[in-house]
Order: sequence, then C-alpha cells, then structure tokens
Amino acid sequence: MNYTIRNKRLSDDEFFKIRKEEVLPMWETGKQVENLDECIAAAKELSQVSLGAQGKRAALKLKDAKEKGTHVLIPQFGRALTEYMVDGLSYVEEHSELAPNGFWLIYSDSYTRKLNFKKAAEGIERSRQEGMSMLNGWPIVNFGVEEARRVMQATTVPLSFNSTDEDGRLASEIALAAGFDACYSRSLQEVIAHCKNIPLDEEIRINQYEQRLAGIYTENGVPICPWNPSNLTGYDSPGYRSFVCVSESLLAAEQGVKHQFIEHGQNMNMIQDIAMIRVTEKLCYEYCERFGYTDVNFYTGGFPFLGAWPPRAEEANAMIAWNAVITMMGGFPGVILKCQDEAFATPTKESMAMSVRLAHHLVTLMGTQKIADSEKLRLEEEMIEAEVRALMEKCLEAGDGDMAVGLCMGVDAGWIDTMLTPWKYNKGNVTVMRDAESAVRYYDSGNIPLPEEVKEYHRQKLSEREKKAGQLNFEMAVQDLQFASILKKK
Amino acid sequence: MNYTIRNKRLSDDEFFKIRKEEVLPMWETGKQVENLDECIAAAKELSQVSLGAQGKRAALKLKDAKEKGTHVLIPQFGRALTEYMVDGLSYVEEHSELAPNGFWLIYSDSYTRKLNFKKAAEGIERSRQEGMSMLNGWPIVNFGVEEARRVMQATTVPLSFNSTDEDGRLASEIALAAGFDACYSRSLQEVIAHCKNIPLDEEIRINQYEQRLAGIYTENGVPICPWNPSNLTGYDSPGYRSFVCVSESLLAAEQGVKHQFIEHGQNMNMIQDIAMIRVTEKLCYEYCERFGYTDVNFYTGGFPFLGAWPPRAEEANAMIAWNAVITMMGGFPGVILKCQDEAFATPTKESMAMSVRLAHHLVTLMGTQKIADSEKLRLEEEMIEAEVRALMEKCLEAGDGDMAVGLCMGVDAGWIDTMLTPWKYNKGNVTVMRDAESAVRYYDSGNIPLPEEVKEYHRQKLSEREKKAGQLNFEMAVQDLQFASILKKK
Amino acid sequence: MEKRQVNKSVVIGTIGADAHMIGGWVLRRAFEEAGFTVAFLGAVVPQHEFINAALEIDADAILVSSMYGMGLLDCEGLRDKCIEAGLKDIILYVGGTVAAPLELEKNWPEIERRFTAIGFNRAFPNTCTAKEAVQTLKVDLGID
Amino acid sequence: MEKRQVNKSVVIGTIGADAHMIGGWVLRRAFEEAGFTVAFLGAVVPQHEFINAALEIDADAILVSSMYGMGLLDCEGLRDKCIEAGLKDIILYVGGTVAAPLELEKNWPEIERRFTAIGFNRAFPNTCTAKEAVQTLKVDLGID
Repeated sequence: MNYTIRNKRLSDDEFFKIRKEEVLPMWETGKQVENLDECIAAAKELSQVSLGAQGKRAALKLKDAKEKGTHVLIPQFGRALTEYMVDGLSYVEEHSELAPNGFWLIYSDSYTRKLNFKKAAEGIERSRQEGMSMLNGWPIVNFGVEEARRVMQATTVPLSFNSTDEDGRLASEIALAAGFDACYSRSLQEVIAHCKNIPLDEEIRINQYEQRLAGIYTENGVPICPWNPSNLTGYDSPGYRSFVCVSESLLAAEQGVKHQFIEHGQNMNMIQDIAMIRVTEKLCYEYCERFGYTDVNFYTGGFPFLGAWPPRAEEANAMIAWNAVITMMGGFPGVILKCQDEAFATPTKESMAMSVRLAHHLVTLMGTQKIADSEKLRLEEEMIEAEVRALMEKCLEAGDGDMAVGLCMGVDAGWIDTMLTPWKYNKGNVTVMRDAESAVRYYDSGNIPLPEEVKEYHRQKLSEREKKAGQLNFEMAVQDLQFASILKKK
Repeated sequence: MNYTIRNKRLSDDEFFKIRKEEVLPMWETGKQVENLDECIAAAKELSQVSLGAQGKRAALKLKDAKEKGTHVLIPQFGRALTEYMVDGLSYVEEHSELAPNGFWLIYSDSYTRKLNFKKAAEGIERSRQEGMSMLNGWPIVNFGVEEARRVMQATTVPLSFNSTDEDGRLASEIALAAGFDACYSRSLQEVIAHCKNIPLDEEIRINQYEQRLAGIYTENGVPICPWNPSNLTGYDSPGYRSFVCVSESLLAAEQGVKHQFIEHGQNMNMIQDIAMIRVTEKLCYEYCERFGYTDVNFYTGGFPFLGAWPPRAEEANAMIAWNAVITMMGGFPGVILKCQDEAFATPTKESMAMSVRLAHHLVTLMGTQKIADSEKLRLEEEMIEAEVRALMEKCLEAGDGDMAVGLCMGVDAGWIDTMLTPWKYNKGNVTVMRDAESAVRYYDSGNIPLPEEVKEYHRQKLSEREKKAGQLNFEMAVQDLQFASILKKK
Repeated sequence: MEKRQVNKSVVIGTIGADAHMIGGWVLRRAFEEAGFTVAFLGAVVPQHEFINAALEIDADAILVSSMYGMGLLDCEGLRDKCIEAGLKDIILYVGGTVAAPLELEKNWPEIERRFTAIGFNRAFPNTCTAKEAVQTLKVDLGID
Repeated sequence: MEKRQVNKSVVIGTIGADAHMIGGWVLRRAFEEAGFTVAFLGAVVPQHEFINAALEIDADAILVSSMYGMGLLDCEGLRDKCIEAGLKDIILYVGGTVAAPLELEKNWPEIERRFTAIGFNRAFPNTCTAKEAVQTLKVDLGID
C-alpha cells in the first residue's frame, strides 16, 4: 500500500491553509477564532489568573507535582448547557480540595465529537426543554469561544478539554482560545477507541493539525499540555497500550508539542499497571531523544479502569480507590477520577465532588508511599518493554524510519492488533485474558511480533490461572470483560 | 518486685475454683452457664449449623482462607438490645456478601466491659425508653445465654465476641456457651488499650482463665479461635505491637489455645504494616515452637487504623479502602472493617453493609495480588524483628524463662514502654512520630532495649522527614495524632 | 393476518455516535450460543443500518445497545422507519445506559415509559445480563 | 454576689468507662500553651474525681471528653454534684462523640439541648479543634 502521510511538521502555509479551508468553516462559531494572535493573547490572559505560581496551566501543575512527588487530581465533567458547566465546576471546587493542585478534564458530547453540530444543537434545545442535560457532554463548538471563556473564568484550576473521536480540530481551536488545554495526541488510540470507518493515515493527518496548533500556542508563550492517552478499548495488552503511547509521542513531538500528559487506562493489576506506565515514560523519552526531540516533557498519569463499572456506589468506591491507589503507588502525578455514576450516567457534580474527596484523603493517608523496587516489578517491566520495542522497531523498519507510515503499515498487515474495537481496519486476531492475579495476558497473540520470551512469559502466567480454574477457554475471556461490573444476585 | 504470676497452665482444680468463686457469681446470669458440659454441647450444636464445611467456626473459616490465599471480611457490630442485634446482623448479611466467607466481631458496651452490670441494665432500660441504642454495644452479660443463642441463630456466619477491658471472663463464658468465639488473648494489650489502675500481673491472671476456658472448649471438640490482638493505643511502634502479640501468644498457648487470630492495628504505611504482621506471624510460630507449643495455628489479620477518623463519608471510605488494601496486599486472611460512622457513633447496620460491599469488591478487583518481595520490605522486616527479639529475649532473661514474669518486670522497669495510654503503670518515656512516608518511628525510644542499628534506622528515617519539613519537634508528634481525621476547612 | 414465522434471528448493534461495542459483543455470543442467527453491526450504527440488516436476515428483533447516555435521542424514529420498511411487528429492545441524566436513570419506570412511547417493546438497564436478554426474547417470541 | 476571679485553670479528663485519652491529651497541651493551669486526669475518670480536681486547683472549667458514645449517660448528675461541692458557677464543657446513636449525633441541636438540660454550658462535636476550644473558653471567661 501507498501512504501519503509522513511524520513531518506542518509548515505554516500548510497549517493555515487547512485552518481556513477545513477547520474554521466546520461550524459558524469557527469565525470567532479566526485571528489566532488574538486567541493566543486571550488564552495567556485567561490562564494567568492564578491560584498559585503555576497559573491555570496543566503543564505547570503536572511539572510541579512531578518534581515534588505529589499528585494532581483530575475529575471529569461535561453537561449540555454552559450554566450546568459553571454550576458543576464551582460546586466541586467548593465542596472538595480540587483547588489549588488539581485540574479538570472537560468532555464534549458525542455528537460534537462526531462533528454532528446540528444534532448537538437539537440536544441543547432538548435539554432546555426538559430542564436537564440530555447530552453526554458540553457542546463546545456550538457554544463558541465566549461561552468557553465563561466556563474558564468560573473555575480556579486549569481545564483540559478532551478533543476526542475522529476530528477534534475545531473544538480544540475554541478550547485553546478560551485558555483551556486541548489538542489530544491521538491517532491509533482514537480509531481503536471511538471510530469505525476512518483510515488511520487520515486520522494521523487530522491529528497533526491539532498537534501543530498546540505547538504554535506553546511557541507563543502559552504552554499547552496535550494528553497522549492510551485508553483504547479497555481490554488491551499493556504492551500494546504502551506502544500506542510511545509511537504517538513521536508524532506529537514532531509538531512542536513540548509537554505531553501520557496516561494509560489501568487494567487494575498493580504491578502490571505500574510497569506499563513506567515503561511508557522511559521509552517516550528514549525514542524522542533518538529522533532529536530533546526538549519534550512527559508527565505520567493513570486513568481508572475503562471496562464496565458496577452499578452500586460502594463497589464503585472500591474501584475509585483501587485505581487511585495504583496510580499513586506508581508515583504518577496525574490521578484521573471517575465517580459513582460511572455505570449509570454522565457524572453529576455531587458524585464527582465525592470522588475528589475520597482521592484527596488517599493522598493524605498515603503521603509519598510508593511501590518498592522488586524482581517482580522489574520482570514485568522487561516483558512490556520487550513488546513495545519489538513493535516500535518493526514500525520504524517498515516505515523506513517514519513512525506515521510504520503505524499504517502495521495495522494493515495485522501485526499491530488488539482484541475488540469498533474500528473496521483492526484485524482482531488477538485475545487477551486475565491471569491468576488479574494481570492481562495474551491468550492468543495473533500476528503481533511478540518476542518468544514474552510469549512464553504470558503462557506461563496464564497456566497459573489454568491450574486454579481449569482449562482456559474463550468464554473465560468473555467473563473477564465483566469481572468488575457484574455483582452476584443474592 | 515479687510477682506471684507464672506462665503456667491452670489446673482443673484451680480453674473450677475460680469459676465458681469469682466468675459465675459476678452477675445473676452466671448461673445459666454453671454446667460446662452442657454449654459445650450446646455450642457444638449451634455452630455446626453451617453454610459450608467450616460451619460457624471462625477458626475453620480463617484456616480455609489462609490455605486458599483468600480473605475473610470481619465487620463489627454492637447495639443495646437483642432485637437491634438480630436486625442488624441479618440486615448486613442480606445486603452484602458477608456470607458465606466472613464473620462478625461483636462488641459489648463499655459498662459491661468494666463489669458495671447495673449501669448496663440502666442503659438497656434507657434504650427501650428512647427507642434507640443508648449503649455502645450489646450487654451480653445482662442478657444472658439464651439471648446470646438467639443472636447466634440469627446469623449465617460465625460470631467473634470481643472480650475486652479488665475482665472478660463472664462475658466469654456466656459467649462460648452460645456458640460464639471469645476469650481474647490479652493482658499487656488490654491494660495499655483500655485500663487505668489494674496491675499487669492481675490482668494476666484474669486472662489465663479466659485462655484456659478456650482451651477446654477446644479440647472438647469446639475449636475456639481467640483473637490475639495488638491494637494498643493506636500510636505505637510496630515493633512494640509485634512484641505484644508474640509475648501473649505464649501465654495463650500455655493454657491450651490451639488457634490464634493474631491481628494488628495498622498504622497505614503499607510496607511497615505488612512487615509488622509478617514478623509477628513468624515469631509467634518460632517462640511457641521453642517452648514446645507445636500445634498452635496462627491466622493473621489487619485492623483498620485505630487513631481518629475523619467526619465525612468519602474520607472514611478512603480509609476503609486503604486499610483493606494493605491487609490484602499483605496476604493476611482477616480483613477487619470499620465503617463511615467511625468518627460519629457506634456503627449502624447500613454503614456496616456499605463497608462490607466496598471491601468485598476490593477482593474481587485485587484477586490474589500481593505485595512483591523487595529489599525495602525485607529491611523493614529485619528492623522490626530485631526490636521484637530484643524485647522478647530481655523478658525471658528477666523472667528466667517465664514470659509472664518478664512482662511484668519490663513494664515496671520501663524497658517495655509506649507513648500514650490511660494505664498508670506505663512509663510513657517514648515518643513516636511519622517519617516522610508516614511510617511510625521512634522519635525518642526511652528505655526500650532497641538495638543500635534499629535506633540508627529510625533516626535516619526521621531525618528524611526533617529534610522536607524542617526540624522535628514534639508539636509534630501531636499533629501526627490527628493526620487522618482533621479535614481542612475551606 | 397470519403471524410471521419465528426464525430465531436478531440484529445487534450500538446506536448513534456511541463507540461502546462490548455490551453488543457479549450479547452476540449469548444469542449465537442460544441458536440464534445474529447480524452484529458493531458500534456507531445509524438507524438505517439496523433496518437494512433486519430486512436482510428477516430478523425477529432488533437489539439496540447504547452506553453513552444519549440512547433516548438516538432511538427516536426507529419504530417509524421500521414501519416504513415493512417491519411493523419487529421486536425492538434497547439496553444499556440509555439516558445521560442521573435523575432519569434512577427513575427506570420513566425510562420505560419514554421508550414505550417511541415504539420500543422493552428497555433493559445495564445490570441486565446477556442470559436474561436471551431468556426474555425467547419468551416474547413464544419459543421458550 | 461578687464574681469569682478567673485564674485560668481547667480540669480535663475522659469520663466514665471510656479509655480514649488522646483527645484530652491534645486539649491539655493546647490549654497549657495558652497559659492555663491544667489538671489532666487521663481517661476512665469518675465524676467525683473531676470535682475533687476542680476544687484542688480552683478551676474555672471542667472539660469533659467522651469518645465512646455514652457521654450522655455518663454526664448526667455532674452539675448537681458540682453544686453540692460549692462549684455552682463552674463552666462545664463536653466534647467528642457523645452519643452512640447516629440519629442523635447527626442531630446536633438535640445533643446540645440535652446537655444544656443537664447543666452543661456547651457541647462540642468531635470536629472541634483544641484551638477552637481554647478560644471559646477564653470568650466565655471574658479574658479574650
């Protein structure tokens, strides 16, 4: 196959051509951010309103926490109307210790994420009629930059906007112009997690624009911290998760991104999750260094389990706590929070405040306790690292040194693969299962170039479960999908 | 000083003399348990009513969990009236997964624990008048054995009765005759935790009776599992905690106790708590072996933090979760549970059910995950072990091989000592503080025979905090007492 | 009118802009195991694709999954489109986290009322297991 | 009647069968630091010991700690005993977890009403800090 995509920085000409022709015309509010210089100046102004020396900039909060070995709590919020946003953010900040050290992850609704702004407009209307949020997030594009600035002014901490799904470019433009962070670094992550039909090379092209946008703001004095998430489907090998993050760090770095919040969805095995995130950080630095991106800062974080959540508050609290404990024991500054509503609905302000209070007290109780170095942790790191290196090197070889090309080739050939995704280009020839200690292993590694020792390690780990639970089978993999959500009926 | 106490098994003559002259006459309900053979037969009958192969016997539940590497959840309950007890236990068992693997820790009220049965009777009356529980536990002695059997029959899991304070003999007699476990192994533990004026040798004498009672039931086919708790004041060196447990294991073993649930109040530093409990288990086996008690089974458990709890549900949930995580990561079968009401009141059935649900889901999520062996853990174990051995050997030397005598001498001389206790015989010349990772260290080790390397280790650990927080002082020790309970005002 | 013959076939997919596919994927396996023919459409499925698939396999039922909170909006009009396509009597189920507001999710009778009003036969909360869904459909089809 | 001279002295202890001593211990330090004379009685203190100590140091106030939920029962009659002992005007505070039932603890005005009814000047929930207790007593003594 032939790919036109390359991992190469967009020139100003290219960038502004795309901006004018593709991005701003997407919806009428695009006009409001036409003047990029003014937007950058406004963002600078809005985010310097500060509670501490770091202002309302996620990059600086994370940097500070990383240096001090402390933690940044990151709750999530998104409701259909701006007044719900203002009310919700203020409520949580007033009823918890989110400020001064935490920040927000802000979601738009899924219609916005799919660029269906007409349907988002209907949802806004419907929400007004019903007097409640009928959208699963805040339609930032429909509301435009002035409303976004209202939200920014309503909070005392930074706002990170989740620019997710196929095309977050216009949403990111508006978010950045309002002083938020945005511009997620995401291409393979995103198609696996949220897309169905878009080809990977097109997704990379779209994302290069967002990354370059973050680069331009950063170069002009507003340090943007795009998330480089590896959340994927919720059921992926840790090596695959880490690989996705490391590969995308190169794409972001090439576009001038200087701060990356590398966060992974956790599988809830403490040793494995910590090993995964540590390997990612190490290899992000190493591969960026190798390609000459020597001034990129990486901050690590843990995202709570992405599989199904249980439908009762106490069980959800157990998950909130265990996920936060893993992130903190790993020493990762960013602690992303879900809440009790996870199984039911878009988070309410009340539940989100409860979640922040719970996690904040864990920070108090745990202090600077970290997992101790051990043989077991080292072995787990080695195995993940070997998987990531194998994938990275195969990509770079296939792409002749170009990570963008390598990624596309790997997916098409099926040696980059994961189990379950809505995305039609993924082969889906691998199966993962939990081992006796609930770590995620390959039951079938399909065509992944998994080193033989890693294969053997996974086999051996699964055989420990086999000894306890009998012959493994595909049904067990299905049960594993629901292990944290299905509560026994009495 | 001269002590008449010896660590020597009570003869049947001695036992039954005490029983008749001291124990049964304490209160009118003593008559109900006069016939010990009948009591044992009834207990056998009542505790075989079984959900599983282990029946309603804590010893067998713990043994099974220890062998399988799983966990036994142990919530706490105690209300003024029997109907509240029946209702509360049933409620929790119905609304959580306590059965079939968990069991209950049952509290009597503090008047009962102080043998003030008249005041307990007033509290029962008052509770009836007010329509709510005006006592902080269930006055088992006032209610007598038939009511206790009603409670036993209302539950599907074993009941462990907390026979605490100066003299739990009559309460234990009644509890055992109703099929409960009881007969805590406690002498130094108890005077430090709950007493003011009683001399240690007298406390040991009283407790020998309870231990022998457990021994007699066990020898007659009802395996009793006394708790050997080391909860103490909530602010003690882990080495002291471990020492108290190990020393008392010998006193219990001498009286014929074959199952001991050795549990420690946790200080909430994961590595240190786990090291403490592991050292205790190892040394209990070792010292019992040395004195020829070769057939004693020890089961380990973690008791949630015994200092002050925070007055909000979310912060309490963080503590419930973090304490349970520590116990489970240590691989200790017994997970004792507090609940959200801890800061406010005697636990309600609703909050206790919530606590069981939270902990049960942690068991699901964590599976068989355990802390990995590490240098750090090994070092912590070594330091605690050195402290315990130093104290044990000094006791045995002073007591000429008799642990009971050695304990009394150590306390009187002040080389057995802890910081804060209502008990007047403790010297209180030691001060403990938390280090930079919240582990508990000696700020001043008073006259404890702490090996020089252990002293140096504690000093070094505290200096790490000093580097962060500035010159340590006594005020910090005071603040440490409240670190988990005081929430910042906004 | 003669009753259409039951041929044990269902269409399964996640509707609208919703990328959550695991619920549907688990359902698919449960129905296949129970002997059903399954057209599995994955996630992010527009209404017309459900209908096309139903026509293709002559489905007894369309099982709509929705996890992201906007199922109520996404499902409006599906019954009308079914009627237009000649699938007047096809059974429509919806399941998952079907409404964003917690006040709605916690008021399940209101959720059911709303889905009934737009022509759905049943709505299942996300605590429903795949087994229960199979069992319920069998009863509704009169084959149990 | 002449007003008794304030001499900045307090009795502190945990009442009844209650062995919790840390609250009182922290209070003691705070009051000593604020320049008070403190008679610290530790835990498990009967009513008459509070009164004897108050007589001995000519105390302005008796600060009763109770953490185990039976403070309400333990404190009844203390004011009467004070009056008998000639300590009619002595200030009585109680603080901690003073009632076992959650329904009472969560209804603080009712707790205060009950303690007022038995002659206490103030009741403090366990969220009260030692500093706040010192401050309040100073105000009540008119020395702030």
